Amino acid sequence: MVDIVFILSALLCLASAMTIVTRKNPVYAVIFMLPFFIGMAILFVLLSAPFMAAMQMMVYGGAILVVFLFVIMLINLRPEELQDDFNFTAYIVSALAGGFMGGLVLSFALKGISPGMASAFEHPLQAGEGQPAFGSIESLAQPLFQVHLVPFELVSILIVVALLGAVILAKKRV
Amino acid sequence: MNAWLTLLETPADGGQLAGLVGFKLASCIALSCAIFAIGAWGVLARRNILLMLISIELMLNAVMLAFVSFARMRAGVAAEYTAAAAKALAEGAPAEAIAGLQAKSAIWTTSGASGQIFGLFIIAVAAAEAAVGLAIVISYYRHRATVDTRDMTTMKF
Amino acid sequence: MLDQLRDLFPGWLARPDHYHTWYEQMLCLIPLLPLLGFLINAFARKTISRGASGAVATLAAAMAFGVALLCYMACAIDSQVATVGKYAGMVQEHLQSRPFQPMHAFYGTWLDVGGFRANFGLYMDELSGLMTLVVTGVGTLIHLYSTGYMGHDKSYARYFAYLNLFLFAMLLLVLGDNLILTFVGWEGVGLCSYLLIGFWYTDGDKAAAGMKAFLFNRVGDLGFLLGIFTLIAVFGTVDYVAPPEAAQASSAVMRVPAPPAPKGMLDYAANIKRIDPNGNLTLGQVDASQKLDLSGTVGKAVFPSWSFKLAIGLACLLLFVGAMGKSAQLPLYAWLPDAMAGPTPVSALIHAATMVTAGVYMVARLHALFLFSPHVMMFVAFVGTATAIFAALIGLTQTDIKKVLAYSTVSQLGYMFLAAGAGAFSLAIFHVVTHAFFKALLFLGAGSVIHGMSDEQDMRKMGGLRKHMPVTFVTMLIGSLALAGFPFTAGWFSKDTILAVVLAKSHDDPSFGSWWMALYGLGLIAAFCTAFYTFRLVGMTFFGACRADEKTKAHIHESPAVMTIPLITLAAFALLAGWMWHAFFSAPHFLGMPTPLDNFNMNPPEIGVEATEAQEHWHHVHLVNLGWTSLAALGGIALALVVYVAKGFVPKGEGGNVFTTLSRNKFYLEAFYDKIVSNAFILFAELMHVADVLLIDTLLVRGVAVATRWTGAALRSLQSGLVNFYAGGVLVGALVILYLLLLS
Amino acid sequence: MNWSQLNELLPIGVVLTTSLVVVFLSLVLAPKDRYVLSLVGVAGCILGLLALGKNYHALAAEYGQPPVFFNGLARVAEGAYNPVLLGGAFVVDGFGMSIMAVALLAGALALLCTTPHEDDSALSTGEYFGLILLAVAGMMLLAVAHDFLTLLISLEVMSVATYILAGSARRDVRSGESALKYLVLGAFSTAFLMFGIAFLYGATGSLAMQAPLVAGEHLPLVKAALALILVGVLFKVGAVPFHSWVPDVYEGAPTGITALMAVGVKAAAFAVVARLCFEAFNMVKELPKVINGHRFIEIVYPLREGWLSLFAVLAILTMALGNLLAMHQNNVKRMLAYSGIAHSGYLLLAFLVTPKAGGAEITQHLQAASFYLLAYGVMTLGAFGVLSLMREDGRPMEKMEDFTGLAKEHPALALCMAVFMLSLAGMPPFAGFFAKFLVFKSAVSSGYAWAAVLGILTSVASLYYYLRVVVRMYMAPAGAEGEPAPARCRYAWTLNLLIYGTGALTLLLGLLPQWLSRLY
Repeated sequence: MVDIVFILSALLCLASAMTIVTRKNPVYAVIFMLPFFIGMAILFVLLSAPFMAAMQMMVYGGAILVVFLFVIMLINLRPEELQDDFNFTAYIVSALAGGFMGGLVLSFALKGISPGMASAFEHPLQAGEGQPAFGSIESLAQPLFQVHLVPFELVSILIVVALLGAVILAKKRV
Repeated sequence: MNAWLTLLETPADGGQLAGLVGFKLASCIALSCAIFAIGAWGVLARRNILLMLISIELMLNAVMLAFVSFARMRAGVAAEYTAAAAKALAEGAPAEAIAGLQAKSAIWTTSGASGQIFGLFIIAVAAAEAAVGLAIVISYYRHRATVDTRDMTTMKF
Repeated sequence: MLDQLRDLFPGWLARPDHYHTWYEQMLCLIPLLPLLGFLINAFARKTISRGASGAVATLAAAMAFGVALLCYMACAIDSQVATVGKYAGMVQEHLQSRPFQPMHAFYGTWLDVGGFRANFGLYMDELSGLMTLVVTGVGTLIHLYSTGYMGHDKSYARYFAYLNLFLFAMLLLVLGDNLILTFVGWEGVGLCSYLLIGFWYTDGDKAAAGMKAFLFNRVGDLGFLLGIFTLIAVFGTVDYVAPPEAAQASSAVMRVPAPPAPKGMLDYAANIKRIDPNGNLTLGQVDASQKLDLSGTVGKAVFPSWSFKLAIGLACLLLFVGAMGKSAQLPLYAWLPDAMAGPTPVSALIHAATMVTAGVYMVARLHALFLFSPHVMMFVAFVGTATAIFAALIGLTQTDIKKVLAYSTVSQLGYMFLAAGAGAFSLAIFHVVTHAFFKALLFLGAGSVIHGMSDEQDMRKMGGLRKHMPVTFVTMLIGSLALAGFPFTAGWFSKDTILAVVLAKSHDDPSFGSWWMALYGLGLIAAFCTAFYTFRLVGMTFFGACRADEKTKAHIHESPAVMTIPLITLAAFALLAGWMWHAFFSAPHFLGMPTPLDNFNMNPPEIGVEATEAQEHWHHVHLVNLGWTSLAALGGIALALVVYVAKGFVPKGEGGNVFTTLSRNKFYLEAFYDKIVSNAFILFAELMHVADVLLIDTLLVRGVAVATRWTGAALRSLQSGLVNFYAGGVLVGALVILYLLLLS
Repeated sequence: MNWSQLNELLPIGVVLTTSLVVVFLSLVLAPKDRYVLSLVGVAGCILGLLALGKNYHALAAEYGQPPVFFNGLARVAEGAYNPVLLGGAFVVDGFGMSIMAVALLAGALALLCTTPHEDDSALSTGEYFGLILLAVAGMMLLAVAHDFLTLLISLEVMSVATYILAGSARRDVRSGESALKYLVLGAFSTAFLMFGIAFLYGATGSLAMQAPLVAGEHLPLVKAALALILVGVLFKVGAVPFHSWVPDVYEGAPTGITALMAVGVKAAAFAVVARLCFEAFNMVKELPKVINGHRFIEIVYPLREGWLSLFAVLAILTMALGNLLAMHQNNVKRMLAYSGIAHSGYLLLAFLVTPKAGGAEITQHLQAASFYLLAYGVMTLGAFGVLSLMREDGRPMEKMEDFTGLAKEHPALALCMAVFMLSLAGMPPFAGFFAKFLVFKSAVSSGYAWAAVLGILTSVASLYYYLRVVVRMYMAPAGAEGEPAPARCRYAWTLNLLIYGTGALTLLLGLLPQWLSRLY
């Protein structure tokens, strides 16, 4: 059952990813981001990361996708500008290069995955007495605010930077 | 607890809502690599700067998938230790042995959580990059009325 | 505050517990006075008058000369301080028999990082002291001369600023107590040379000549730097000799783990006594601590001799490449003739008397290392001889008065390296000194001629100047005699002895004997050519009828006193400086270096040649050589006098009938010269010139430029401005790194 | 909980606070008084430097002589860091402090390079100055970041801020183009970095810098991880083949920001390279074994060995390409960009460390690297400072021709520029000479003499294009129709002061490098 769901969502992700990359019209590309994010969220749930899945849908599906769509609508490309966006040689060469890259990384990764890792991956998760379940908000909170407190605080700086950047770049008159 | 998982999974032993997965870690990593490669392909092949940004988002998602898969693996190790501790307790092993196993379980749980936390940070990073990237695109488009990278070659050589 | 200062400059604030101390503190004035002159002239040039800027510069040079003389005298006379043993062991006895107390002033640690240390320190021993005296002495005279020569130039202050800066850098090069300081001076003189060659930069050719000189020198510097690195790898230090106690005390303040008892590379070299048959190297006359010390820096207690010799040989070879660039030796000589684009006093000071001899000085400074690698020495001798004959042949056909002197300088530098290669380092320095006098004299005389002839440099348009410019004529005649090697002039003493040593080597050196004979023969031919072209210059310039146009002719005048006084002074030295030869030749180990005599009985303990026997042999060789060299010099002079004075021959003169006149002439010698010798020489010189143009200019200079441009163009096309393409670059880079890892 | 460790981040806190002060101050200031903002920002940088000095002295008091480099594990082991709370997030050592100082210096110059009266662009708003300070804070964090999560976020703070700043001259088309290129390629390479971190996490479960120490049987995974991480870092450094963005982005960005990127970003990225080389590339051959209750780990360096030749080759390619292409440039800014690539190559030579090198050798190499970074920073900042002063009617003058006769009009500026050029070319007695000397020496001592030889060769060749500027300024032949248009410079006393300062420092570092190297 889980296998089938995994395979289906994986296929969904791959198919929509291919669609995103190959569509000429950027609007279609953005629209196909939605199934991609949904597939990803399902995968996260399968991998015991429900909080991650929720965040994925909220931030990616809810915010980033919409902003992309908004920008594409804003700049409103004319059809003739979309026509010549296809250089066959470059396209094939890029596909080969990207695929080769992915394959190379994969071969490394597969060589590095030990049987112990593989079996642990398939081990059922089981929360201890009084412990929050893995992947829940409670289980993430402790390490987030203790072990990774410094980067967490730094993210606020990053957001301030993005904020100031949006102001400085997009404001009509300074 | 993620109760709606029960829809997918028959409880394996006595009502335990376990996330037993049938698929392999390798297939998750392979999927991640495939999506990363597709994203890289997009960055290389597309001439529309917006599509390049979207392709980069694909790559970031692939990274998140890798993180979450590895985090799941860590949690699995922690669960193995928990199970071993329970077994030791049942067999009446010495207390310090049980404590050791439990401590290991806690360590692996924490390290597993780190992976998911990194994923969350990636979402934040991606959001910041997307916001800034789109702001730059708009600012550029106002002047040049183009988003094609072939028009962005005033500086070269 | 005081403590901090004391940390930084321990040498300055050390208590004077040493007789030399005050002189050692004064030592830094020698380079600093010209630097002060430079600063005044550079930053106050708008506010001070022209006269003042010339006076400041000349005074700075003169005061530096005064201080140098004081310090030198203090070293030479003071024998109370017993610090014998700078070159421990090897030359100890000789130092004791003729004590010249080297001064070693330490002003602070310059850099102590990464396990490597360089000091601010000045070191005056006989070698650097003599060079300092020559540099400041000749420098002062040329400053004085320049106040007259450059009198009409609008950038008067800038000129003197550069000249003073040059003196500073040159003195740093000579007096620095470590290779890094020497290298800084080395680069500094290159920079000043560049600035002064391109002094009249509004002329594009002259600016280009400056650039050419700089780039040629940088090629040599590459070798120099690599040589320094090799020496650091071998010895772990760049100091020539051990820094004085003040420097060692300071390391305690620095909290840096100081190396145990620092030593200089020459100390090490002096301590390496012999190489045993097993191929191991043992140290002579060292105590246990020194042995440990060396092992600490070299890495092993005893290391195989071949690798040590190889490393030293490599270092010497690389350093010699640096010397080739700076001293215009064979493949890298081409910049020097072009450097004549600068003002003539600059040619006299930088491109004849001082800077170009820096390479010779450096080889002499490190002679203890060169002695370890006979093959490199042989190479030095070959390059020197080849340069000497090559430049002398080219000099035969030049018509520009400065170009003749420039090629003659290249040729004489070749003699110096021949001497160094033959192991007669002190003779090389002797020739540097005498050459500085007579070549500076000749250049200044040429400058006086050019000045009088309204900036005409072509000898074919001169002639008969001896009536108009008597002082210039007489002094230049003296200089020419010295250059040609006329008996009892300075040049005769130095050049003649060099050739004698080479001849002696041919008898004495078992492994390279016949090679030395060939070098001797080439040296003799070069000597003949030298005598010939020198008097060709004299004849064409001062004798015969004046070939200048009327306007110039009306304007010919003798130069003012500020220009003739240096000429007369230098002429006196060119006549008399040779009599110093006794000091160089007979005193054992003058300048702390082996003398010609040592080349015979380098290994007397083993072979057991009697010293007197060796001396007799030497006298015999010397006499034979005397005959040959006198013949070459007098023959060359006589031939030139006949052709250019008696017959008034002007090459490629006006009208084609000159050649018919000559052919009708019954004077066979002239015909012989004209038809055979001259043509052969001209042909050969042309051939050399073509080879030079073809090989050096086309293949090397242009080839490199073209290759650079092509690769650059190819690489530029990668920088297409297309962001996707750049992303592809990143991806390919990632692929390569990943793949390399997969394979590793 | 041990909060006192936060003291070590005081300089960063100062800079962050200043950035907020600047942003809020801009709300109450009249537009014509905006130059005050840059002065406040500079004051913040100076305060940051002072705080850095205070920390330095504290560290010096603790150790007698501040260690150049902290091994993070050792630091936790000796109890200096609380491993639970802030442990591992950052490690402040001598090397990190020197990088911080360079970043602060770069920030000060970038703040001053902006013309206050250019109100038609975004170049003088409070947000602009605030972003410069935030970028500097990101660099400083990156210099001390010691786990991969902190590293990633610091890198993003720095990068995102510089993306924006590169595009902040909105009237200039090249600025927007440069920002877009930088953003796309930067995000692309950061994705590689993150993917690498993911694999490292997968293999070791740790985000600490020394995670590869426990790679064990997952060595291939760790290798892939480090390769991908290296892609991201070398991109920021501008090493071949990840260099292609450098000239375009540097040319298009406002000059002050170019200086910030050329110096600050590069220094921070090299801090990461150092931490990778000296901590992450160490590895344990076997998993820890226990003998009599003591844990023994045998440290071997398979990764370092594998990387050494790769680094050497990359360094050579970087030097060669940077210098070759710089020769063809007529735009001084672009020429400096290519020269920056070449200098990255020289710097990479400092990281060639023999596998068995101990702490002393590592210290020597790091000293060489930090000296190089400081020297390079000072002279490059000065050169960009001069460049940003050169403008005519608000139009920047960046061509070689624009420098013609500068020496006559502005002798002091021309002198400084000549000093910077000669120093960049590695001429003694300027800072660049010792910087190159130390780097080449460390390469030679690691047995990479051939790399040093090639390095010296390329640096000899580099003199050609640096001298072109000097020749233009001092000895350009007079044109046929009289003197060409004289170079005009605007005058800003603060920036001029800073340029003279950097010029003096360039000379001082060459004359008395001991002053700096005695810092540790």
